Amino acid sequence: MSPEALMSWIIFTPTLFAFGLIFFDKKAEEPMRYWSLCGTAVTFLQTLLLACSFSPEDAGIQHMVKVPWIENWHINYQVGFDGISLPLVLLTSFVSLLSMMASWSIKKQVKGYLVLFLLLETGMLGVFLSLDFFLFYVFWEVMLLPMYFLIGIWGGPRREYAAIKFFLYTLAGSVLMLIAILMFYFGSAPEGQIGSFDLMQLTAMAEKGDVFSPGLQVAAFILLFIGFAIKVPCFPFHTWLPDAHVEAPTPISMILAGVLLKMGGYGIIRIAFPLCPYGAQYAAYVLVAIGVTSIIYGGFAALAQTDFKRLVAYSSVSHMGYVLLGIAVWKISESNGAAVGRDYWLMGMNGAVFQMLAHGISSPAMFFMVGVIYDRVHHRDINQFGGLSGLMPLYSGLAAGIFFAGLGLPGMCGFIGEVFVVLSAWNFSKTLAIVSASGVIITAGYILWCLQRVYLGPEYKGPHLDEIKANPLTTRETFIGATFLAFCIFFGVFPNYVFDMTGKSMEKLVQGLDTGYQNTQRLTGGVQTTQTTQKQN
Amino acid sequence: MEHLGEKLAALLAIAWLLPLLGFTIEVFGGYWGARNCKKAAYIAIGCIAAGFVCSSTALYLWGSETGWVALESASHGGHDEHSSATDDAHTAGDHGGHDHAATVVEHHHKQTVFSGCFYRLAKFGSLNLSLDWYIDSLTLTMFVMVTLIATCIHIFAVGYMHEELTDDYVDHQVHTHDGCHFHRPGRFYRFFSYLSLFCFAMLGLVLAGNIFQVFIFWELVGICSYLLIGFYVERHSASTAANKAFIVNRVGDFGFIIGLMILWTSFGTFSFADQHAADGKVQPGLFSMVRGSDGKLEATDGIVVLKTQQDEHGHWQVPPDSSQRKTIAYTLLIVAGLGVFCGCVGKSAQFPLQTWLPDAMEGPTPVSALVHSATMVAAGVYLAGRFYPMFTPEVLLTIAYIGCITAFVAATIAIVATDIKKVLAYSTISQLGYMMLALGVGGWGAGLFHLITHAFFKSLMFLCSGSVIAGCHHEQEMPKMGGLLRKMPITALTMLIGVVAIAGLAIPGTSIALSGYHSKDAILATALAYTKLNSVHFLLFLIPLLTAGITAFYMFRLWFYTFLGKPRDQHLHEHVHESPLVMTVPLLVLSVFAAGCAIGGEEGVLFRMLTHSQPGHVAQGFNGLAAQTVSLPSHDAIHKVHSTAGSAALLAAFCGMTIAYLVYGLGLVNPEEIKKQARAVHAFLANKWGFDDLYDTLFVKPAHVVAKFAAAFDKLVFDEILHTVVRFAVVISKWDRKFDEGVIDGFVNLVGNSTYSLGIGLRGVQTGRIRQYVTFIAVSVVTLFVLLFAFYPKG
Amino acid sequence: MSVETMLFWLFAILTCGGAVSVAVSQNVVRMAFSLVLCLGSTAVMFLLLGADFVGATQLMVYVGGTVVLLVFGVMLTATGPFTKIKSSGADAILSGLIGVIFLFIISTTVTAVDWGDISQKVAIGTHQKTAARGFNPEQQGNTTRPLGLSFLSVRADRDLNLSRNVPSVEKPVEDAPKLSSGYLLPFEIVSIHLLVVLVGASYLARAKRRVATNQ
Amino acid sequence: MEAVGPNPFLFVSAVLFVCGVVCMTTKRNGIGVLMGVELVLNGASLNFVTFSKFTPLGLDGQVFSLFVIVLAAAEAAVALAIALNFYNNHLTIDVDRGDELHG
Repeated sequence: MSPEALMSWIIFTPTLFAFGLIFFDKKAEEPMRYWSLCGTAVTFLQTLLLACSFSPEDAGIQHMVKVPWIENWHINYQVGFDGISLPLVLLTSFVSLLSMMASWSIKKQVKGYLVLFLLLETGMLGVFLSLDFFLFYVFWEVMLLPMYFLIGIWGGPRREYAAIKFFLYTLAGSVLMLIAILMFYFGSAPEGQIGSFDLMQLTAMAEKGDVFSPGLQVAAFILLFIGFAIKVPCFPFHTWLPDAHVEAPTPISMILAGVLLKMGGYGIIRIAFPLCPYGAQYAAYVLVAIGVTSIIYGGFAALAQTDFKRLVAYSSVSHMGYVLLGIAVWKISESNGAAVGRDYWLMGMNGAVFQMLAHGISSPAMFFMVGVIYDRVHHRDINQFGGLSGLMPLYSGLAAGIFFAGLGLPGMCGFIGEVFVVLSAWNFSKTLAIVSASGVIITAGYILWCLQRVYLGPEYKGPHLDEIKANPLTTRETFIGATFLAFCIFFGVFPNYVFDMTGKSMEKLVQGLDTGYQNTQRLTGGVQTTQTTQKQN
Repeated sequence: MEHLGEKLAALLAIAWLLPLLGFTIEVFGGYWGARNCKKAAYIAIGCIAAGFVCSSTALYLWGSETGWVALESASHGGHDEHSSATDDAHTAGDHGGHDHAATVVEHHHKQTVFSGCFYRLAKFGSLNLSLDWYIDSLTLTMFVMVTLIATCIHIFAVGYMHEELTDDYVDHQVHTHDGCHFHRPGRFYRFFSYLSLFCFAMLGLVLAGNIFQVFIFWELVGICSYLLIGFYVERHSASTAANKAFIVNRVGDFGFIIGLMILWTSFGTFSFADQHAADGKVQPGLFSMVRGSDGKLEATDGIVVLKTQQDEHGHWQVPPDSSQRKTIAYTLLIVAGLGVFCGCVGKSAQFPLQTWLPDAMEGPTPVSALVHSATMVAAGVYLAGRFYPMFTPEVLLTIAYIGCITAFVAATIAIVATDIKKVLAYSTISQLGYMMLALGVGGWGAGLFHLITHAFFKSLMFLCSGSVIAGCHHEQEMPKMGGLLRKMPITALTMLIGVVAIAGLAIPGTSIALSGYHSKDAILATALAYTKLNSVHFLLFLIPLLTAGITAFYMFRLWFYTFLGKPRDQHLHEHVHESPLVMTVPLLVLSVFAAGCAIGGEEGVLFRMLTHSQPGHVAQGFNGLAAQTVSLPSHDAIHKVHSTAGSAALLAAFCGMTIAYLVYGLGLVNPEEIKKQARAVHAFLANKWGFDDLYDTLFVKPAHVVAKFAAAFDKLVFDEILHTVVRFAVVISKWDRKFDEGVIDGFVNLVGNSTYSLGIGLRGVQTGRIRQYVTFIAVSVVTLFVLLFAFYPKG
Repeated sequence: MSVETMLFWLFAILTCGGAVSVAVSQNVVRMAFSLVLCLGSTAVMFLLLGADFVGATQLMVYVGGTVVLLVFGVMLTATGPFTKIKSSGADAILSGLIGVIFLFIISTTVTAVDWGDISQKVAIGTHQKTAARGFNPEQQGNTTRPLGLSFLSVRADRDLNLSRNVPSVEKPVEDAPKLSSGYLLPFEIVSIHLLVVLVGASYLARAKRRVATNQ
Repeated sequence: MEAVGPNPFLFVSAVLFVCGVVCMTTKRNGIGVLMGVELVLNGASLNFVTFSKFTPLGLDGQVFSLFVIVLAAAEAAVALAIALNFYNNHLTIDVDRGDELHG
């Protein structure tokens, strides 16, 4: 199968399998689960095939498909991938597969759950593969709705609140994004003509620098950024995350942490930055500051949590702060607007993508580990655990390994992303770099303290001790945990596989942004630029 | 010669990776089906012993291939590993050159430093991050030392941990809620797997070819330390100590990262040595950039210009073209040095981050011996030595003072400690302070010399204490011991060797002494020479001297307290027994090294081996230019004051020993009396100078407060804002509903209602009477006609 | 005044009188009698208008069939006190008023029309020859055959005297006169209709048992 | 003397028609109403025949009057059947009683 066709197959395979579920009897839960598992596995294999057709030397979009969809408005069905999106596509199908395995714990309305799950996967894959702004938006919304129901129906006791909060936040973000989409659509058109939704075209226009005015870029960037920052989630927009995570069922938490959060970062890298390089540079300092604040704030908030899942959720906020930090360390020279120390910025960008990947593996794993114990004891109060290492040694070993990955231990995936990002930050701002580096202390603090309270100690302090003893770790759970841990270690030891993948595309992106900013500044915005650069210092 | 580098790298890599292999096997093997199976231990011992063989082979290979340039003619045999090599030793070159593998074109001597790359982690433009190796005599010596000590400790641990070889281990220190002792299956294999992992990380740290790689393994040894301290996971104190160790280390690492950031941003590389690109170009390493080939660090107007260009001789020079120059602010260089040193402070438990190490004694004693005295905590010193060329005089001064304070503070606390392991822990901190002090005052060789000797005698002493503890059924409090000499003679005597070594005793007038004397002597000599050059900093000699006396005092106190006198706890004493061979043989081996590894002092093999790797600028000393900067003594200056310092040190040690003998050996003065006399001082010291409380108040509690605040902020502010917005929206929508219902619906209802009432009205017309309908039709037709006639236009 | 005129007036009066009598009479039986009188007179009017077949049909179908049917209906329903159902005076006055106005309007309309003129106007759109002549005088009083033929779709009254320019090769088809349309289809429809109606009527009117609850 | 023109015939048919309408509106007796209908139909029929003679309508007028007669017969048959049913259900022929469809 050609890679072009394969991409569409990847996007819609889960949907096909979701249709297939219609023919199952409502009572046949086990066959339905296997069928859905089969669907996610097929999707995963397809993405692996897609990865085989990827050539790391090619920096641009590979195997792009462009079919007119709504021709009057220049909307296309346009999909393709490059070194930035491919790792995330792989991550999506991988996490979906493992989450589906973890979905055996769902007992209620299995059919509906599975259908929504598969639709969700279609949405996620579509977001990462689409190259048309409109199509992107459509998939973005496609993903939103199943998530709402998955949290709202299969969630915990406060699921309605969490689902609505999630929905409102995300919808607010999408609305802002929609405004920005229209701004670009009309901004890209010469007088009286039809604009474009083609991200590649828009990127090229932004790079030329004379199409989008600085004002438009700044405004659009703010809109896009808020839209994506909600998804990331960054410091002031993060409060939906703990609630959504806590209330969502375990597999959905895994998806949420593993894939959905990555969309924010991906959106910033793929859309917000390339489309408005001027705006991005204008806001770079604020972005870095927000990223650093997220790191520290999330860490402190995690330290104070007593709900196990909430702690992990806040750790996500903290970890995703590194992503934003890495993306935005774009320092420019005051004289000509060229990037200063571009290689460091490149490193930050790469580190950010790696951090997304690393967090995409370690965070779902953490949520899964929480879910495993929650399935047994039905509570998540950290202070009511203890002694699990004696009761469930294998589980505790896996969990400790995975939590160490979250802690940023060298040799595990979290380390590479965090440290690369932090190392690249000094070039941008010394103060913020130092503050971000202090995150390592807080991270160690909350993770180790949590480990101590949950896994260490002589005896289990909470209820349902018999449940723990009666249900040792199943093979399925062991497999999921071990797979996650293995990948944590693999990426920690051989990060070059990821960097080889992202390297060229990222170089092209950074190059383009640099050019785009300089062009915009030269052609249009002299006055504002001085203000911007002053702000940098 | 390249070939030799490859061979060495291969050997050391095997030695490095074998423990990892061992770890993997042990983890997957579990307890091999039976809890009393010792296979895991055998695998671990096999791996580390093979590592020792590889390291020794590498050392031998390096020596023979380089013609033993490291050992000058005056050296003599007697050192196990390279006794055969002394005869054909060549005269070393005119320096103890810190040359880098490929940069220096072969001059009149052979290449002794090798570097290379294992594999690349990432590459961004011109930036390159990889796992490298860097091999010089220091690396080799460290490898041999670490693997040797580790092997001994592994073997010792087989005996020490045999209680874990059971399905039902009773932990007497943990009580369950029903008051019983805690029962659990033994975790023999897990202990050895952790040890193997630790060895892997430690060797990786030593082998590292760039500072980033050091940082990676730095963290890995940290986590191994965490796992080993918290080995008794059921003990709350153990897990807390483990957390504390890791987090305090992370505080140091925070500084380390800042240093890394500065280096990375300013230099664009982490590599110690110069790197050969595939196209034949040579990229300068950190040391070349800062020091060039002549070892000089020059700053003009607070800016250091980096030496990034090679001249025709292969020396690194400042590029003549100013546009190609890379610069770094001198202050930044200081900050970078301080940052990296901050990491060393954390790892080596220096003031002010020393608090974690005594707590780390919660781990099993072999761990304390291996991790928390001999190797891991010495890694900070090792790094400071390795990174020496990057340190400016200001940083060195800081290092010296930190070391000095640490040495003194820890020694004073050790005086009042009663837990046998705690005494040793404080002694470790104190000795590490010595090493740092030595490095800070320009005694590069002295510092690392002490590192090696200390590793031997301190691990020996810890193992001895382990033997005592095992013999006393896990009793660690010295006041309950006493008179153990008869019961466990081997332990007592080997311990005595260690005590004499650390106290730095020697026969006056000769150089016949145990290892500690030589290294401490070298340190004090350097310090004395330093204070002669910089008289302001005279404390840097006096305090260490005083500390040397205190060291002798508390070490002998420990020995007298434990092994002499009358048994203070008769019940305990009756059950004491000498440890089995598996534990005493390592003691004997180590005691041989503790006694003899430094034979010859500064003319000896070990010292020469180490100083061969000494950075080029150290030997000449350094004369501070301005009044603020400090000067460093040259080797010659140190040599001149050597005998003075040696005598002073010996005197102090004898004083300390004598006091200890008088108080604890003969019992002339009751220590309790002194305790009562100076109750405040005792309390202060016993409270460890109050550091724990201070940090608790200063950092831990505020951190929790901030954390609670952040969490509450989320709930009370962000969520509240959201809720307010939502509530506002609800209010608006209520008003909207009212408007909708009142006005818009009202209008629609009006239309509907009027239509309805019209319909109701018209309903009356629909009588259902057929006649009426006909009437209507008729009337309608008539009306229609009338209208037609009335309005239809005529014609 | 010819006989025709006299006859006309005589039967006109009878017709109108019968109709008025039907309208004003309160007795159903009398109404039925008046109706017979009225309809019979109308049949004579048809004859006077030269529609002998229609007149005959009127007599047979109406007077002989329909009215008898009505009388049967009267008999079947007129039981005891319900024979006379009086309508209120107001109804009568209102209806009368409407009737008078109606009559006035129709009369005015009728008199307002110049019939010769109308026939001229109408003729323009219809067949030339017959339009000029009106109804064929030769056939007055003998309409049976043309009627029958028209039901078979043959319009003897219209097409009989057409010029005989039949279509040929020399003359194109367009020039050929078109034949008028007949009433075969309506005839058949009406036939079926009648059949259906009769079946339906007999079904409706069949004797049913009273439902006890209706009592 | 000239033959009678169309106007008198039309006038007669108008009287028939009006009488029929009046009959329909005034009679409470169902049969009476039916009679009114017959009168109306007759009026119409008379009109057709009149026009068939005095206008170019020709034979068509007679045909239509024939149809009217036939349909009137059919109507009468069905209407009587309905009237009988009505009577059966209401025990009266008074149409004013059959006002179930009132609004």
